[in-house]
Amino acid sequence: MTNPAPADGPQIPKINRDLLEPLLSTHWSYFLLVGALAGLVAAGAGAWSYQFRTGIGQTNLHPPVFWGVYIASFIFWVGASHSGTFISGVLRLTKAEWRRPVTRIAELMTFISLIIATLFVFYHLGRVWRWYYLIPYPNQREIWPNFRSPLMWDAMAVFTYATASTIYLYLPLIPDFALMRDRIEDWRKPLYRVLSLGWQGTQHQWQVLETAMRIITPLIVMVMVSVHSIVGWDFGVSLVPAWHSTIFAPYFVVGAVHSGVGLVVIGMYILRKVYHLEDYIGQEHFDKMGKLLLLTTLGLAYLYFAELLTIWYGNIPDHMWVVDSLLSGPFAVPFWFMVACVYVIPLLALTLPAFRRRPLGVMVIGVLINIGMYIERVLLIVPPLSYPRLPFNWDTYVPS
Amino acid sequence: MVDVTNNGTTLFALFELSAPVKALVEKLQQAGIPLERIEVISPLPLHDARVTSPPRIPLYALTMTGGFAGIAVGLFFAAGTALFYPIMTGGKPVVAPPVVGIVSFETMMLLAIVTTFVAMVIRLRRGSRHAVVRDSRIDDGAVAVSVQMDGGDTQPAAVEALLREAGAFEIKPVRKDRVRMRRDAGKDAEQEGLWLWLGCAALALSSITAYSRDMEEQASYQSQEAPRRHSPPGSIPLTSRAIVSSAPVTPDEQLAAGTRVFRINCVHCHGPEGGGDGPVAGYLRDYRKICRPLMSNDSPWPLSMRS
Amino acid sequence: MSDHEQEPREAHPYKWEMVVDLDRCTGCEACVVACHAENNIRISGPEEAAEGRAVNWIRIERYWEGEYPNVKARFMPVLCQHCGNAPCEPVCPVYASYHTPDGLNAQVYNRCIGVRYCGNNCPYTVRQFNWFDPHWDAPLQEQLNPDVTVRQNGIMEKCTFCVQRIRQGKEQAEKEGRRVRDGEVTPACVQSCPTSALVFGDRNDPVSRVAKLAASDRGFHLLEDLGTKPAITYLKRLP
Amino acid sequence: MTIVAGSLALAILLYVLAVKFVPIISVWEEKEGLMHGGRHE
Repeated sequence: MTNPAPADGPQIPKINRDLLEPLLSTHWSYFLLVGALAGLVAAGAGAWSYQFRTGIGQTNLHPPVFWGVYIASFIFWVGASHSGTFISGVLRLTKAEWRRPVTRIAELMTFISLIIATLFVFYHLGRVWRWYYLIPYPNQREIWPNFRSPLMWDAMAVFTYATASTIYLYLPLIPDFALMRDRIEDWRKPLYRVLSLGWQGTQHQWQVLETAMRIITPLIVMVMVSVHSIVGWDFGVSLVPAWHSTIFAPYFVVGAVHSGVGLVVIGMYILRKVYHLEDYIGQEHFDKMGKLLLLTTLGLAYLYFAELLTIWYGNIPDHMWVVDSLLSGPFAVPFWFMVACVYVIPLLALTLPAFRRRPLGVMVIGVLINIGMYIERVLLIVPPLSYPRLPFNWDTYVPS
Repeated sequence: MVDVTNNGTTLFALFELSAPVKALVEKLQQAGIPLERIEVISPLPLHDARVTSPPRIPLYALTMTGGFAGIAVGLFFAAGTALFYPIMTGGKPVVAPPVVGIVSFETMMLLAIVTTFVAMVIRLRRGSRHAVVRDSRIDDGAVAVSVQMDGGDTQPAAVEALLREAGAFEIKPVRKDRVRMRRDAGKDAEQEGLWLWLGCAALALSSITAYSRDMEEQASYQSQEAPRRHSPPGSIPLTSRAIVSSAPVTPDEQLAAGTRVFRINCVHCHGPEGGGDGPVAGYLRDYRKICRPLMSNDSPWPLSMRS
Repeated sequence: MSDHEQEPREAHPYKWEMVVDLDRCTGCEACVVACHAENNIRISGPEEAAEGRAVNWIRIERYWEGEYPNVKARFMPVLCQHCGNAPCEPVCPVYASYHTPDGLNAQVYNRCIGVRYCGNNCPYTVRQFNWFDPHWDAPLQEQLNPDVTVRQNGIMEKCTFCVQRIRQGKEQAEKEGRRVRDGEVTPACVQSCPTSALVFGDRNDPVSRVAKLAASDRGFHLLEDLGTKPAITYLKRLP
Repeated sequence: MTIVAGSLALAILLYVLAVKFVPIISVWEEKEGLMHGGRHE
């Protein structure tokens, strides 16, 4: 650079100290939290094993609603995974300087959300012990997956995305692993030594790393768009009324980014509070994230309106049954609650610059958006399935 | 690659982050030090010190190659394998272009990204064998320049002067054994890495093989079996799916029927001629023992069945 | 020796279809009972039926026609339509749902992994899922049909047009070197229908009853405009 | 529902654990940002 910042001396050690602090010291409440979460996870695992032994019937699903909360959760978590790729990928591409403290938080979310999303696929399967039928490898069963099935595209897309986002999380971590290898002297050291790949910080290594990141960043952004498009096509290509729509792919992508950015805001807020990172994550960042949320809110509202408008105006009975059930039928309460959470409140609040500069406020909006988006995913799945084209066995469903 | 163990001196100098590293490197080059013996180590990428880098890295080309390989895999999956077993489903063509596009896109991205990553890891590891001392002060905001010299008399002094002139706040020679130790540490890391990966693989394997359940193992299936009475030995079922004809059959017809059954059930191992050379035979453990009676001339097997 | 199974698939001579004469159907549900008996359909019990999980491969839908005092009940048996362009088939990731050369939508139980997309995508909602392991109350397990697989927990099932009977008929005919005669193969529902509202046969045989009836001007297909090309033709005289 | 809640808990748990293994703000990128004009508040 032509004009190096003067006298950075004391600042860089401070960065090292502050950012490694969470790894080195642990408050007792941390173990409490881990214990509580582990307990919940164990309960979930127990529930799954019960479902495994007895059958999918435990989910309260029944015809005509064959998909329920599991698929909704899958979409939600895949959507949540768009947080990292969108924020860190797109912002890296555009060389936005303010991205720096946010990228890692977001990338970790991507990685973890994808693990959870994959789990939901397995919860959902009727014969989950036969899941390997989906892997294309030559076998004595002479079964080959059907690549014409959207679910197969889905499986491939999620696999690609999971691999790519793991790599994408890992790449910028390598120099940090090297730092931790040199700074942290406990049982984690060998782990860091392996993971840092012998990183020294030579200019050659920096160049290789930066080249790789420059290549992978645009690729993973494309994968991100394709993944949620494919999840959208899972529904769009079907014959189910109100699913059969061309708008689903872009709608899913924008919705995913919407809830993903919301999640990152939550993460930013909590981590900032707990680990006192106010020096790094400032009001400015919440302001910028608030603007992003405003953008996705508007985009999503536009797409949702376009979707509902075309159905409403077209007035095809099969589709109208679904829309009526949302607007004024049995699904009206969650629908309007969702509209408030996802569109109205964020729109009203985030347009105020003063509000965007309040981290707590933006965080609350993030929580609302995520609750709303989860409801939206459920509403996307259940009402259309509840009203099949033959009106004989209309029936709704309540998750157990 | 530089042999770091030759008899020479390595000078290691620390600078402020704002030091004019690029100018220094150029001066060192003018002083006769080849570029590959100068190493600049920094806690963040120094975009202006790129003079020290080796020729351009073929990562882009590798990414493209990976991408094209991915397209090929996608085409093979979505179009090629569909043609092997052309099963029609729901009026969709056997090779559906949009589907091929979607599948190929995903495999293309997958292979492109993974290839880039693997290539990068290989380059990184190769780069790290340049083997230089790492100083913890680098992470706290310093740039290190290490210069290897091959034993000329005046060189170290001249280089040291250049380093000082550029503003080094510390210059120290590095002993050879120190350098080599680094390399061994790299080896250790490799071994640890191997164990780590083996452990992960074992975990993954155990998770795959954890459960198996089949219809045949269920009580519901046995309840279907229970009420079936065994027929007396030698009897012929009247209304089952077995092929029974009330009309008298000629030996030729019997032979033809037998051939058909043989072709459906036996050929895989015994081969079309009963020679024990069916496609599956090679996988059997003692296939010669199994097939021997069929190969001998005095076997009861009708060799005339060949047709 | 000319092996039948080595002939090209296009040359296969059968196309199984059914005709349902709504003007004859009395809604007696004999077909439903017969189907349960023939195909080892599990007994759901009242609790599960109340949850909407009653399994019927064929169901009688009841509609009301006319305004209150002059009201008439109309019955419509709905079973798998064995569509020519079946929406359930391409969405299956493991080829459990596929099209046989005879024009049947086959469901290969032991391939199915239970993603249930086919169930969603079927506009007729005739696909049934095994939410739990099947069971039969005490004497009923004695009457299970040995020719039909018992479907386990976690897989999809649906009307097969009694494929076991079709295969038996085809093998018998093949053995005697002829085509299957019209009326020789009947699914359980057709066999048990007291008013002969259901007719089954080979549509490719121009003189079969089913081919003649399907050409009737009373004929229509269920949700015809979806382009699924159902193999079941409904007959109803329009008022 | 328990499965869904358990999965949410698993997500949070993984995140909480990850915080102990990985710096949640990219250290070197933060340093790089410092060099690029020190826009820090």
